[in-house]
Amino acid sequence: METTDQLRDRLLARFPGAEISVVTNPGPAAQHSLLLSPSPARDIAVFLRDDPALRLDYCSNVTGIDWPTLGCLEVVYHLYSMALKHGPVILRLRTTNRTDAVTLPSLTPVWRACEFQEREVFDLYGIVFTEHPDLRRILMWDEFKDHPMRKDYVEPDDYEWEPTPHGGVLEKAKRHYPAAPVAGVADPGPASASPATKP
Amino acid sequence: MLGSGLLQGLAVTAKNLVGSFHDPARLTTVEYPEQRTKLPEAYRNFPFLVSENATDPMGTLRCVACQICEKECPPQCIYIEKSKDKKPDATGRPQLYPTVFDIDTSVCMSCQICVEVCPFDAIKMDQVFEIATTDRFTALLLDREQLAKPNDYYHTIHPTEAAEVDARLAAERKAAAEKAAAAAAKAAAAKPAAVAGLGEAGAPGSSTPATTKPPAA
Amino acid sequence: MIASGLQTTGAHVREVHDDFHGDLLEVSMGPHHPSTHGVFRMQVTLDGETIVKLKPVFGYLHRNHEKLGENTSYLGSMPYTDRLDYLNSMTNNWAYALAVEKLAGQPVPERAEYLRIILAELTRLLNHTCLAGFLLQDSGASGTPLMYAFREREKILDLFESLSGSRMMCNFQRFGGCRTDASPEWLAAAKKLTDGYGAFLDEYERLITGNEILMARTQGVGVLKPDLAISAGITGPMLRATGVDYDLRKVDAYGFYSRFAFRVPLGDHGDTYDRYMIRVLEMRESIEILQQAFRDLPAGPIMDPKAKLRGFRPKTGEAYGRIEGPKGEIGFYLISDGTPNPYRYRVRPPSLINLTVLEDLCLGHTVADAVIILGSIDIVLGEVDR
Amino acid sequence: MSAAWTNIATSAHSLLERLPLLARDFTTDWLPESARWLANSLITIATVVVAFASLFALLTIVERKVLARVQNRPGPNRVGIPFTKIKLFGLGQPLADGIKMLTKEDIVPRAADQVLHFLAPVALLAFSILTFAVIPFGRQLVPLELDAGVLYFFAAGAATELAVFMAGWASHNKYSLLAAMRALAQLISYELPLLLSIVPVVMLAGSLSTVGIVEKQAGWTWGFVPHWHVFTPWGAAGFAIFFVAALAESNRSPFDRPEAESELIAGHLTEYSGFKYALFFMAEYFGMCALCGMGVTLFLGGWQAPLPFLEIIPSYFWFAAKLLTLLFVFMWIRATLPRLRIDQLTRLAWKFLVPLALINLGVAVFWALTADWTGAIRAIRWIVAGALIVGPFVLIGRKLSSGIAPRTYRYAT
Repeated sequence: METTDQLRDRLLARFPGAEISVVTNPGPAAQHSLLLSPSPARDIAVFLRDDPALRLDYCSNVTGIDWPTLGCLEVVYHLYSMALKHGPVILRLRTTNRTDAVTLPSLTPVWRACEFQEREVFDLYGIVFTEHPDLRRILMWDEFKDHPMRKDYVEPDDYEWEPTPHGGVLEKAKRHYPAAPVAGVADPGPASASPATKP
Repeated sequence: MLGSGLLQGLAVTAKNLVGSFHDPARLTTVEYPEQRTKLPEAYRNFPFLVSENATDPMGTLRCVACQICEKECPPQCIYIEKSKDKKPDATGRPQLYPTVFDIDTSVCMSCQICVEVCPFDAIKMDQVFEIATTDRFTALLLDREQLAKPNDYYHTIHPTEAAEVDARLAAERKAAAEKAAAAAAKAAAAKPAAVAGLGEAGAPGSSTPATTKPPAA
Repeated sequence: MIASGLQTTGAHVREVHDDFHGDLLEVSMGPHHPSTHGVFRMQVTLDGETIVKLKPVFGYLHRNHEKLGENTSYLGSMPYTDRLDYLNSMTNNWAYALAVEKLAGQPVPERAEYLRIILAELTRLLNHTCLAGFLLQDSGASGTPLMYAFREREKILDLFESLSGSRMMCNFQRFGGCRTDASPEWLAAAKKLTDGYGAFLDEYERLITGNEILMARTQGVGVLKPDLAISAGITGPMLRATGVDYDLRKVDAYGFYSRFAFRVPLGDHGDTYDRYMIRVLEMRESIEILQQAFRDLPAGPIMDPKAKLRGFRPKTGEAYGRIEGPKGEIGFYLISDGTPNPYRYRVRPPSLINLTVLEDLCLGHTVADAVIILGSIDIVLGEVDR
Repeated sequence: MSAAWTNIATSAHSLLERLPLLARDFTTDWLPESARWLANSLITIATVVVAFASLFALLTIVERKVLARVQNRPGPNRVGIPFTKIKLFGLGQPLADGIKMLTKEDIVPRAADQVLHFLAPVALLAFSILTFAVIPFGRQLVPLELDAGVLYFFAAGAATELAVFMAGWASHNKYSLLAAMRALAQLISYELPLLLSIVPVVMLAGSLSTVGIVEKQAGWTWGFVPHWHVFTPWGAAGFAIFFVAALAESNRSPFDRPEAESELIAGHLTEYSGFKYALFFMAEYFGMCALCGMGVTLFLGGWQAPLPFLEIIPSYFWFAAKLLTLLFVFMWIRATLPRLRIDQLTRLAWKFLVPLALINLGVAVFWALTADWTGAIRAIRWIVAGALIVGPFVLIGRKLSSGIAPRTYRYAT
């Protein structure tokens, strides 16, 4: 199979207007990926699927990633070929920002395998996939508001007493029980029992 | 012919029905409270703290409150408070010790990671599994008195592993003792050096800062 | 052209509601239904007993496994992978370990790789045995095949317990090897089990494979076409039952699978019976692999001496590692930013993705068929919902 | 000496044989003639109900034990005599179950039809008990000697379908409704082969009376082959059809569609709890016992002993033994076979059992017409009759199972 750079050159030749760049992977795995601009992404996907030298007929994995530092949300597609048994070719699509312009073209029409996984990305990251046939929440319930996999997600304050609080839970515990549980943790004797009686 | 597959199936079940009366391989039930299988040596369920001495478990805990296990525990079910002072451990060296060592067994998933990361062989996996209780919070929160079990107990549940650990510890202590002796031989001239050496031996634990845990208010 | 993979959502719903046809019946099968394999719901629309629409609903067991993975260290995620597909913790461990080893460039000693193959194939036996039992249970066999399956599964779980300390939550693989070494006694016991497994399969097949009722129930039911299977990302025995030759043990040859001689059984019809039989045949191949592994198992260390347990910090980068789990391709996609916790920890769950085609398989069949089609897909809700 | 022994044995035997009747007469002897009839009937009814209720209790535990043993488990073995440590292989289980069922809350869904919901189990149980009236449990031991006993039996048995549908409809639950529809389709389909399979018996016995049919099956050929109907070609085929149809009629595996727990939760029983549920359960077992009893009566020689010298054992014992054997086979089948789909199930009835039953009717006619064939020609009679049954069985069976076959698989190269 051709390298990622060769593939990018070939795609650029085929889709002259498209912005395609290679994202290098510095780690030992060296699985480099192609960053596509959203608008021609579906055409490129169809090309990748049908090109006789590539035949990437199998989309294995769809991952949503939140990059607060880059100010975008990202979707990563891992493509393999079942016909030619090679891969992976990794595609990345990025939204413009993390708040309002979070629309990306759905690749479900190209690979049905994306159906549930894109729904999951929609559910957990809030990326809206256009032309997805059935874009609903999948793991969270329909009435749920936020997108829990985002890095800045703040979980609702449904604090439940925990005997051994750490980190964020400890912070929360302090808010709920101004003195008792924290003192309780510091002194195991009577106090470890005292919060239990409270809820 | 239609029905031959059904008859074959009936033959198999008949064989099992008859077999259940004479063939132990075809009646595999162990009737639990009365009958018990022998637990394999590797079986693990909930950690316990190893103490050197059964008579004074709190005084001879191997744990030096380094808090590595607390940090590494995936479900965050360990809570440790480090002591302010130092007490001599089994070898007589002054060490920190845990004033609080709680494990919330309602959260613990017996993954054994605390055991693997412990550099002092102070926490080991127990084999208890009948700990059902009607009190969800306090009864499942084990404190250090409940967690401490003597080394002999460790030997009874994991004999092979315990023997290895003892051998290793003995070797380490011997090496440390030799080092200390060598240092003592050199001593008179440079007394402060020996003290520094001791401090170094206890270092991996005591120097690990409790970064994850905000100080209790 | 573009929409080749798209044939979902309600195209089959009949709009006629005259006196003769009557109304459609909407039934919510699950989340508390005896044969949805956990808390899973199928919103079914029925015309009589024929399914005209089916929407899977999941998430009842959702615990945001991936967020947990981002908030704990690399090692800390290992016990959580046990709880994804709780039948196959050994292969989940391996897939995760493989992904992390790819990410960190961590080599694995030879003995550990062999041990992993032994455990993975035992897991495959375990999973397929369970599936055969569950499938027959779903088709109404009063528990007998299930109990025979569990009798054998228990023996494998005993092996896992005496090696890893826990029956199902093994938490056995480590980055750069395995946690404990297998003793000669353990290997002898495992070999004994493997030797006897063929006889169990023979008995099981006598009980059920030639059974006319089972054949009538499963043949021609839930036919999956190969092109839809490929497009929908179906993997594992379910894919191979449609006749597509794609087994990661051959394609990626991860571990030392290239050193083993085994065959990949393929089905021609893609129906429920093929899905069941492919698994039975795969078990027989697994026995072959196990025999070779016991024969060739080398001596040596089981952990790479340079592997780090504490303070494991892979360099910045990313890796997607996948193996052929018993249910299909189980993959882990990890992004490292050089900290002790992964920046992104993604599981590719074969159970969830294999469910993509559930509606396509069930349309036009009856409720009774939907149950065994679901059974033949082989899902574990711990993995579907994560 | 031996004559004396025979005498004693005979008198002991006849005493044992008549023991149930003697006991009854002894109890009611003091009553005036007019009241005695009523008292006798009441005693009979009470005996039958008590006997089968305890058989039901026994069957629940035995079935669970058999299933368990087939599945390599010991089965329920904890409950014995209360407040002691005696476990009696778990024989106390039915008692514990009964107490549990009685003390459980009886939940009626708010949307359910209250009257029908209550009536369904009662009706089902009543109809099931009615069917016991005409079964001869032993020599002269028949609760009600009707000339058209067989007709009565199947008429009463068919009414249970109504009750099952009632339950499904009244529960106002989708699963129950589906189950009710399934139950109707299934029971009506299997009513036909069930009836057709017994027509030859009625035809050759020349009687609709159950007692008469049993008496026709008395005697032995060559002193050891009983004249039971099942030992004739048409009888064997008829028994097989009867047996399959009886499995379906009593909703037993592999025909337990209406309550297919893996699809319809518990079918028409989904919304029943407590004692109503127990009544359904009881009625199902009663129906099963009644059908098995009828099968024994029609095909297996009723209370007749299998061999002449075994007649020393009383007739009701033989009836019980045969009944229990059939019930055991029911359990064995349940432990082995998966369930058919509803369309396959009705197809099996209409396209397989009904044609075979009709052909069997022809065979029975042939058998009746050739009753006077003797000597070597009798062998021809057997061969022709046998071929007339096996041939269509194979042919129709092949047609029915066309398209399903074990497969061979290829391997990737």
